[in-house]
Amino acid sequence: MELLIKEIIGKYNYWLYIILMMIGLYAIIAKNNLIKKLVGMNIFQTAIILFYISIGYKKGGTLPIIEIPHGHHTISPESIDISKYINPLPHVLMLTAIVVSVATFGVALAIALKIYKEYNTLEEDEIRMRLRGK
Amino acid sequence: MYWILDLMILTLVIVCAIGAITIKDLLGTAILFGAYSFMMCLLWAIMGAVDVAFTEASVGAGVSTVFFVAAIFRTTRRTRD
Amino acid sequence: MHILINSIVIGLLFIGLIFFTGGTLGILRMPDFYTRLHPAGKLDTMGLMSFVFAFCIYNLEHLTWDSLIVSLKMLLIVFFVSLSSPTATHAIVDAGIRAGLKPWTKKNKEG
Amino acid sequence: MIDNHVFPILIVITPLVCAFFVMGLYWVDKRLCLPLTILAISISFISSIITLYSVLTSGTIQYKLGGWPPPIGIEYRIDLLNGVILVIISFISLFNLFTSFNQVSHDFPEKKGTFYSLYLLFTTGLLGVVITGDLFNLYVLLEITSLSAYAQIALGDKKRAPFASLNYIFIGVIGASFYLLGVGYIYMMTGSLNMGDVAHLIHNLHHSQAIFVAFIFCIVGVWIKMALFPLHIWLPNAYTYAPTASGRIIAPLMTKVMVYVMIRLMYSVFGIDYLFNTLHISQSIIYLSSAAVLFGGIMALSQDNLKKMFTYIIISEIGYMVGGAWLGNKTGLTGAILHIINDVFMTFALFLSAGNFAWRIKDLSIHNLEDIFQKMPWTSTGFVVVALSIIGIPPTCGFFSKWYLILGAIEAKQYLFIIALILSSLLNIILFFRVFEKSLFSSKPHVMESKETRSYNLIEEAPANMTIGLLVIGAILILIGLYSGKIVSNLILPFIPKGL
Amino acid sequence: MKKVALIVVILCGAILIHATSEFPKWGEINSPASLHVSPYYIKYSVEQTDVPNIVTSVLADYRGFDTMFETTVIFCAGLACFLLLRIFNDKEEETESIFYRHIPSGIIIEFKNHEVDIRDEDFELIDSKFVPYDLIIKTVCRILIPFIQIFALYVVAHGDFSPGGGFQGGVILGASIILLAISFNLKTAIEKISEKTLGVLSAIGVFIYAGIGCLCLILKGHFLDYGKLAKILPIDPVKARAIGMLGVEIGVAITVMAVMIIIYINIASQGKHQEGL
Amino acid sequence: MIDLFTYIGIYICFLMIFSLYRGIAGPTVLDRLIGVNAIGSKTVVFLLLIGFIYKRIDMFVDIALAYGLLNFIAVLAAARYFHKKRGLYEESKF
Amino acid sequence: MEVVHSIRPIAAILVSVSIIPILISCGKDRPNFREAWTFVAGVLKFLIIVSMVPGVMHGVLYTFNIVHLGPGLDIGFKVDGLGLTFALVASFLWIVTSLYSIGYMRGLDEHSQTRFYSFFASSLCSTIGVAFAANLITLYLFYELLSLSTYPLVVHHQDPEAKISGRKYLIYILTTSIGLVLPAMIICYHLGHTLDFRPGGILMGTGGKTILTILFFMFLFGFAKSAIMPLHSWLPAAMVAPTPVSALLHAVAVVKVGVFSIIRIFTGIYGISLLKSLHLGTAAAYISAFTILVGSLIAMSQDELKRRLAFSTISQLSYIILGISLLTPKGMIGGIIHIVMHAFGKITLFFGAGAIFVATGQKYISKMKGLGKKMPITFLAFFIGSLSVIGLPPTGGFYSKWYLVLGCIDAHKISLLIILLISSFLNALYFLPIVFKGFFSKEDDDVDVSKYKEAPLCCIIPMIITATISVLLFFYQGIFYKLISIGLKL
Amino acid sequence: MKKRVISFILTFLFMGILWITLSGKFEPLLLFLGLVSVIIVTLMSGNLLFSNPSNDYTITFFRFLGYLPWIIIQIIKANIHVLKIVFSPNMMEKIDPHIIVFTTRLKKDFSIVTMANSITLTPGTITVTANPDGKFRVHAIDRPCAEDLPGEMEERVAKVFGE
Repeated sequence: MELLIKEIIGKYNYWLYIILMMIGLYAIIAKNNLIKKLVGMNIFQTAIILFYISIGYKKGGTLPIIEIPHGHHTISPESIDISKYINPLPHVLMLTAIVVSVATFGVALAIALKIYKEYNTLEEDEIRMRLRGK
Repeated sequence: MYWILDLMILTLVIVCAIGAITIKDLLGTAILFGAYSFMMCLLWAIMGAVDVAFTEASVGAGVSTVFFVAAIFRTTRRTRD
Repeated sequence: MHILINSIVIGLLFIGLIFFTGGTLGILRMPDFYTRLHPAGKLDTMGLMSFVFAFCIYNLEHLTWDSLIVSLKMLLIVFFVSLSSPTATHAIVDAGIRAGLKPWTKKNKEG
Repeated sequence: MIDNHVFPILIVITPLVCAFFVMGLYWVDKRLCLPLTILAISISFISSIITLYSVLTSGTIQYKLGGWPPPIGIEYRIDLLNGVILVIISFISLFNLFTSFNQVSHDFPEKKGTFYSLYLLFTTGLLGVVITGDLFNLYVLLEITSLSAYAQIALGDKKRAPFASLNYIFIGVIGASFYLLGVGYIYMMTGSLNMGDVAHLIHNLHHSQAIFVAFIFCIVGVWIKMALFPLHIWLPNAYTYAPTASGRIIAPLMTKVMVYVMIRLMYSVFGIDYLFNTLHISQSIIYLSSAAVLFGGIMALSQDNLKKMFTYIIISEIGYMVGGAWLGNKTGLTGAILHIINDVFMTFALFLSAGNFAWRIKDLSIHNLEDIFQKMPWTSTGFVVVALSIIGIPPTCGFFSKWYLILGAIEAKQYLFIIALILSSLLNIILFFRVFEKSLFSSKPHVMESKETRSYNLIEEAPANMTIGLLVIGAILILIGLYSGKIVSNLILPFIPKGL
Repeated sequence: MKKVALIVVILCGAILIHATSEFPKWGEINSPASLHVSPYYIKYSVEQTDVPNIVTSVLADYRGFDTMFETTVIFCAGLACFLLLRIFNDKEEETESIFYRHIPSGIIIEFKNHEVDIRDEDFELIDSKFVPYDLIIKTVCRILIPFIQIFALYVVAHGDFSPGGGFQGGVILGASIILLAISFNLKTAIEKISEKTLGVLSAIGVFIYAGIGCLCLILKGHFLDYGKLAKILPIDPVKARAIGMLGVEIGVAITVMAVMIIIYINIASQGKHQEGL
Repeated sequence: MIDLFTYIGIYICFLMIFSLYRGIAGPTVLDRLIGVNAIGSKTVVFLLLIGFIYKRIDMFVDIALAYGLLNFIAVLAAARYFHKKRGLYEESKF
Repeated sequence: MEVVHSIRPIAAILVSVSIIPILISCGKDRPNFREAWTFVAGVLKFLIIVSMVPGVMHGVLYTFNIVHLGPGLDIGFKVDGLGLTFALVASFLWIVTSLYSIGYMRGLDEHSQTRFYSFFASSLCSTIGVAFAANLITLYLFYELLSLSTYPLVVHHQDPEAKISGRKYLIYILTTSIGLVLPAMIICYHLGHTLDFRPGGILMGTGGKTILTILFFMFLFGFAKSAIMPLHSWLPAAMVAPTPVSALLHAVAVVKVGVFSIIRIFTGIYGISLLKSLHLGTAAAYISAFTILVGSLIAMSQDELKRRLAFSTISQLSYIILGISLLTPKGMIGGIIHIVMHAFGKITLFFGAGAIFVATGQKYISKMKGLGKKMPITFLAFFIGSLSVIGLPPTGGFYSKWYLVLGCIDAHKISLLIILLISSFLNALYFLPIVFKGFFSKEDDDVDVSKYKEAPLCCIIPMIITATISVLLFFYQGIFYKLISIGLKL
Repeated sequence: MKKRVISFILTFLFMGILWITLSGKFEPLLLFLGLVSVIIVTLMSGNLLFSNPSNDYTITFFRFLGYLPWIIIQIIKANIHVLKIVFSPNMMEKIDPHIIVFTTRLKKDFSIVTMANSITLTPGTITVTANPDGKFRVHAIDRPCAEDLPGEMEERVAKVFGE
């Protein structure tokens, strides 16, 4: 029982991010409205970001910003306790990923605007019907 | 102890996500999506990723939602799902 | 000194909590959009203010230049929020009026 | 004198920096945009040739970005495979500029500069994806490529292109995210992002489920981006309705680069031992690629629009390459790599010819191509050469890659794949001769001058730069075919990892 | 479609959840990810780059190349939005009426003709879907915008010591202009920063980044090897790295700001730059 | 004290859930906006709380400040939507 | 054996391609110039090929390698006796046919003549390429090129019938070559690690019995140009092409290329001993015997002259295959020399048919009664051609048939001998009546024969030449005999 | 022109102070960056913060500080009022939302905005619209809240901004 709870506490984060990701994926595939799909896309991306951040987390760790003791200008590498600081690499990667997702979001919105201009609707099936009718 | 915070925010995030994709009004989606961004930001702050949280705060709260609303303003609020 | 500061902080925190609770409850209980704005717009602001004041005081426990700066920044938060929150509330209520939402009144309900 | 080690970085940096200049120049003098673009890609092309030469003479080149040693910083690792592909990408990109500048000024009279900027970014992205030795860097560059591709595609046909592009975005993002997720799993289990480093670390983790999942997601992500058969739905529309100038470069390069990424992941990250001894999925993947080959061919047969037909051919060709890479023997991989090289040129030429036709005929339905050989003889000649190459008739290059693929399949005893390859060749025959019949031999040998046909009779050869471009590529197709022995023995075989 | 989606989702979810059994526990200190490369960053960030914020040092130096392309992605998005949406001659567009307000008298004049372009001090262009002069929002935003901007610049400059940096600062800076566009109108924002400026800025920002990289190249270093900047700056290589990062962050901020505004303007006005949200 | 902050955090989480109820169930979009706005102000506090829990408040205060400033923009934009879409004939006086 | 690297093989191949740009540039406007160039190229080609005869006779092997594709994979040429025989015939007949087609095309005022001549030239190039190919891959290359360059000739008329025939032609030829030959070739490479034609074959002792047998049949049916039943029906369909095409390509170049490829497979890839040990020769012999009989029988029932000739071709081609399948020296020589004899005989027949069509517009045998009186030269030539194809002296056909019979006897295949004799009889049955009708039947009432006269001179002269050669070959076939013997290393 | 210069200088000073508050570091590099930033902001939005710098800002500022305690007390009082309403079980009886309209004599932008935001912050009332000519529409949650409007608040605001 103890073990099970430990396992759950240790892993729930990953499970929930999977659930989140699947919500996003479902929205991308199943939703009919293009903007809704876009939202699903964003959720999907953030879920992955969440996963990365979870990788980097260390229990009891502090922010990946080195605390320089008062009165010092610098700190020698030997005196830094590695396990104290959270792994910074996933953060860096995810900054990039967020930026990418924002950029994609912007472009997608622009394209959605163009679509609306052409078809006067954002529903996928209506657009398809219009295309087929032509 | 600490994980309870994390868990609760995670739950909120999931609720927000489900809400955002089920509401039958795109403006509502946009607004809830903003809330989703807040939650994500909090989650990352909890996990110590301050830079990521900062980015999400500025992007999610400041820009993304505005783009979203602007796009809806220029298109339509109507949605069937 | 320590205990005094801590008790002030804790007191402020609880006041903030009460305000927050009130705000949330108000949002849930109020009958229509305009009335909901009242608790949402200001009880929340008030709660935030008392929280931030509490944090300010707590932070100043070890008085250094850095912590002073941090406290000042927190006060800046208060300043900005007290500036932006009523404006946001106003914007929302304005939007409601323009969207054509009829305010709920007792008369409406009775008649 | 420029240090020899500058060239690897110049390949990527020159188009990137010039993209900004082009964007800036847009507001100053619009006429300078094109020359600058050409200059940028030329420098990139020359640098990539020099790099390839030094790879040939002195072996794999490593370039440490920021001066940090590999697992800490990002590195460029250029071996023969990406050296060759770099040369090809920059060449095609440069070449396309010459063949399409009038198309661009026709399509985007006011936004020419920005378009070229986007074009340069696309090229940068592709080159970067190929040259990089870092898993995450690859993702970022992939996104640059995709983003500029989305935008370029959305600029195409007014009615359909935006919708196709948006669908592409959705699916492309899923693909990229899957890849990112896979990289995340790899990072979680190994702690590194450098390909070489990961390849080392992964040795002890062969039986890990997480690595397996990482592998699956990386590969599926790449498959989505390259449009392998069940994941291809975005491709036909997106490539069909793209504007001519960008469709020409997106269609041949994007998918091929993704195939390269797959090969890189398979052989440089996960390793042969893991792929073929630990995992037992190569059989099913070969079935999948056989299905892709056949599906592409059959769908192409049912298309009326010439460009759409070509897009399905691309889908079919992807099946070739994936299958070849998964055959798990030297010959198969050789075939796959050779086919990447060939297919870049073949698809490029296909879309070039489609562009040339489209320059004169708005609707590229096959029945509109009646007697086009008379009207546009050179374009049609080029088209015939490409078609033969795709069918796989010697001495065009298509034959030789098919040769290695079938040989590899025989060695691996994958008879289904052989059958699929041969059937697809047969389908291609039907496919192209259906067009030839229309274009070469109209049913009315002497078209009468009438009101309906007058505009048709006015059709003439496409502008010289387009036509010559197509013919040059046609000649290259044959040359590559004739020199495929040299290419294989000098450029491909040295890359093939030992133990395969 | 829904069924397909459900199947796909369940399949993917099952695979992913299956793999979690092998994961190191959440927050595990000795997970492989925390043991291989990242310790190096934590240990040597301050010594090698003089930047306490490891995220910044990794972002802009150790993996600065990624970040350059990240900025390029943003640039690309701006470019794409401009290219997709911007309409220069809207002759075929429906003729919407334009409203001008005579400020002293408050009288509103409606013009059906598109060609009218009054540039008089006393007249003010009003969006066709006219929004009344909202005093409160306008005034508050007038106070807030300079504060937001200085805060944004602060965030850019202090990326080395605290969270934040070029990207965040740039976004906030862009948001301040967007706020201007929302609270006043789009024209005001465009007057403040014209489209041309934005285009050039978005290119200049990334160019600063790449240019610093190329400068290192010219100084016989590797690309983005900021340490080589010490040759031209009167400081030691470690400090030079910090300076290089700062320069890079400024470049990022400029691009991000410009692009955010470009995207907003184009989306909100559908590329016409007439009226916005 | 840190424990207290954690408990307060959990409590605020609950409050957020309730606010979110308004956000999701709210009959009109503006109700949702109110709910989300309420979450926003709680988020600022929450960020500061996390800062204290991490004992690195100097790092978190910037985020909270940025958050407070930018949340306003989003709300304003959403409100602006209604200003614009139904703005032309509602108000007679200028 | 002396191996000489020489540019002559490639020159012989390229000479006809190199005039294509000239042809196109001459275009419609200068037909005389265009046709003169065709003629010049033909003569040049023939001369180049002839120049190699003495060398080959003295055991020289002319080779030329273009590119190296991989281990055991080259594109290269080799001129041996067999190839030279075939090339001699094809190139000589090209000259003759060029002459003929000038008359034919002008006589009928056909459209797109430039295209016609261009593709004609490229077909010849491919044919010679096949003849000189040093290995299977080169052979395959030119085989495919031939298919493609004859396609425009087949659909030359551009009417629905031509298009359908064209499709049929392509489907048969390309499907079999890509579907059967290509994999077979790759398997062959997989087994033998080379594709060079070597005396004695390359497959000895490599694969199992089953795989080799399957491979053999893949090759046999894969080269569908040889029109072995059941893959024959493209040939009658392809007869919609203009007669020069039918004549040269479908009596000489295309079909003989198919047969020649099979000969190469027999001699260069498998080797006689391997075939003998696997008993594949017998199987092939019976398949071809079946084709001979059925082809002849069908030919009898055809009323359209060109179709009858086509079915006759089908059956005659199988003679060749039968001959080499016998795997005895005499049989093989008989088979291969039949390429020559049949070529001259059949081309004469086609020229005759074409001449009749040009002069009268008549395609059907039943309508040809009495034409012989108006066109005596044509019908005389036709008669000589018939004799040659039937195998009666004094024509070359007799010689090849004679060797085939001897081969059958050597191989102790009496049943095949009987089939040969029966089929000769059938040949006589379906050819002689045409001549008979032409000369001796009374013309039908509804056909006014009197207005017809001989075809133009350009049509007549080639016919006379080929008919004469058919006769001459009866007396002077020694050179071919020697070439073939050298080629087969007998 | 003079107005602009004054407004620029004022903005510059304000921003400088703000930068020091935010940064809190006195390293030369950061101070230099601060100077640059402040100049940029001043150039970019110098005309926003003080658009009409005719008044004596210092005095207004101090008067505003004097206004603050009063308004804070008001806010707290009123907040408690709303809190009571929200927590009371029979809330629906207690509230009586309605809209009131009144005109003030305030004319300046800043004073009107201060007034409007004060109204909004003091619970029970939300400014719906505030026009430049001083006309207010206020939504009030119950009767007692709205009764004393504009009342004392107007006086005080007017005093602060010298009207």
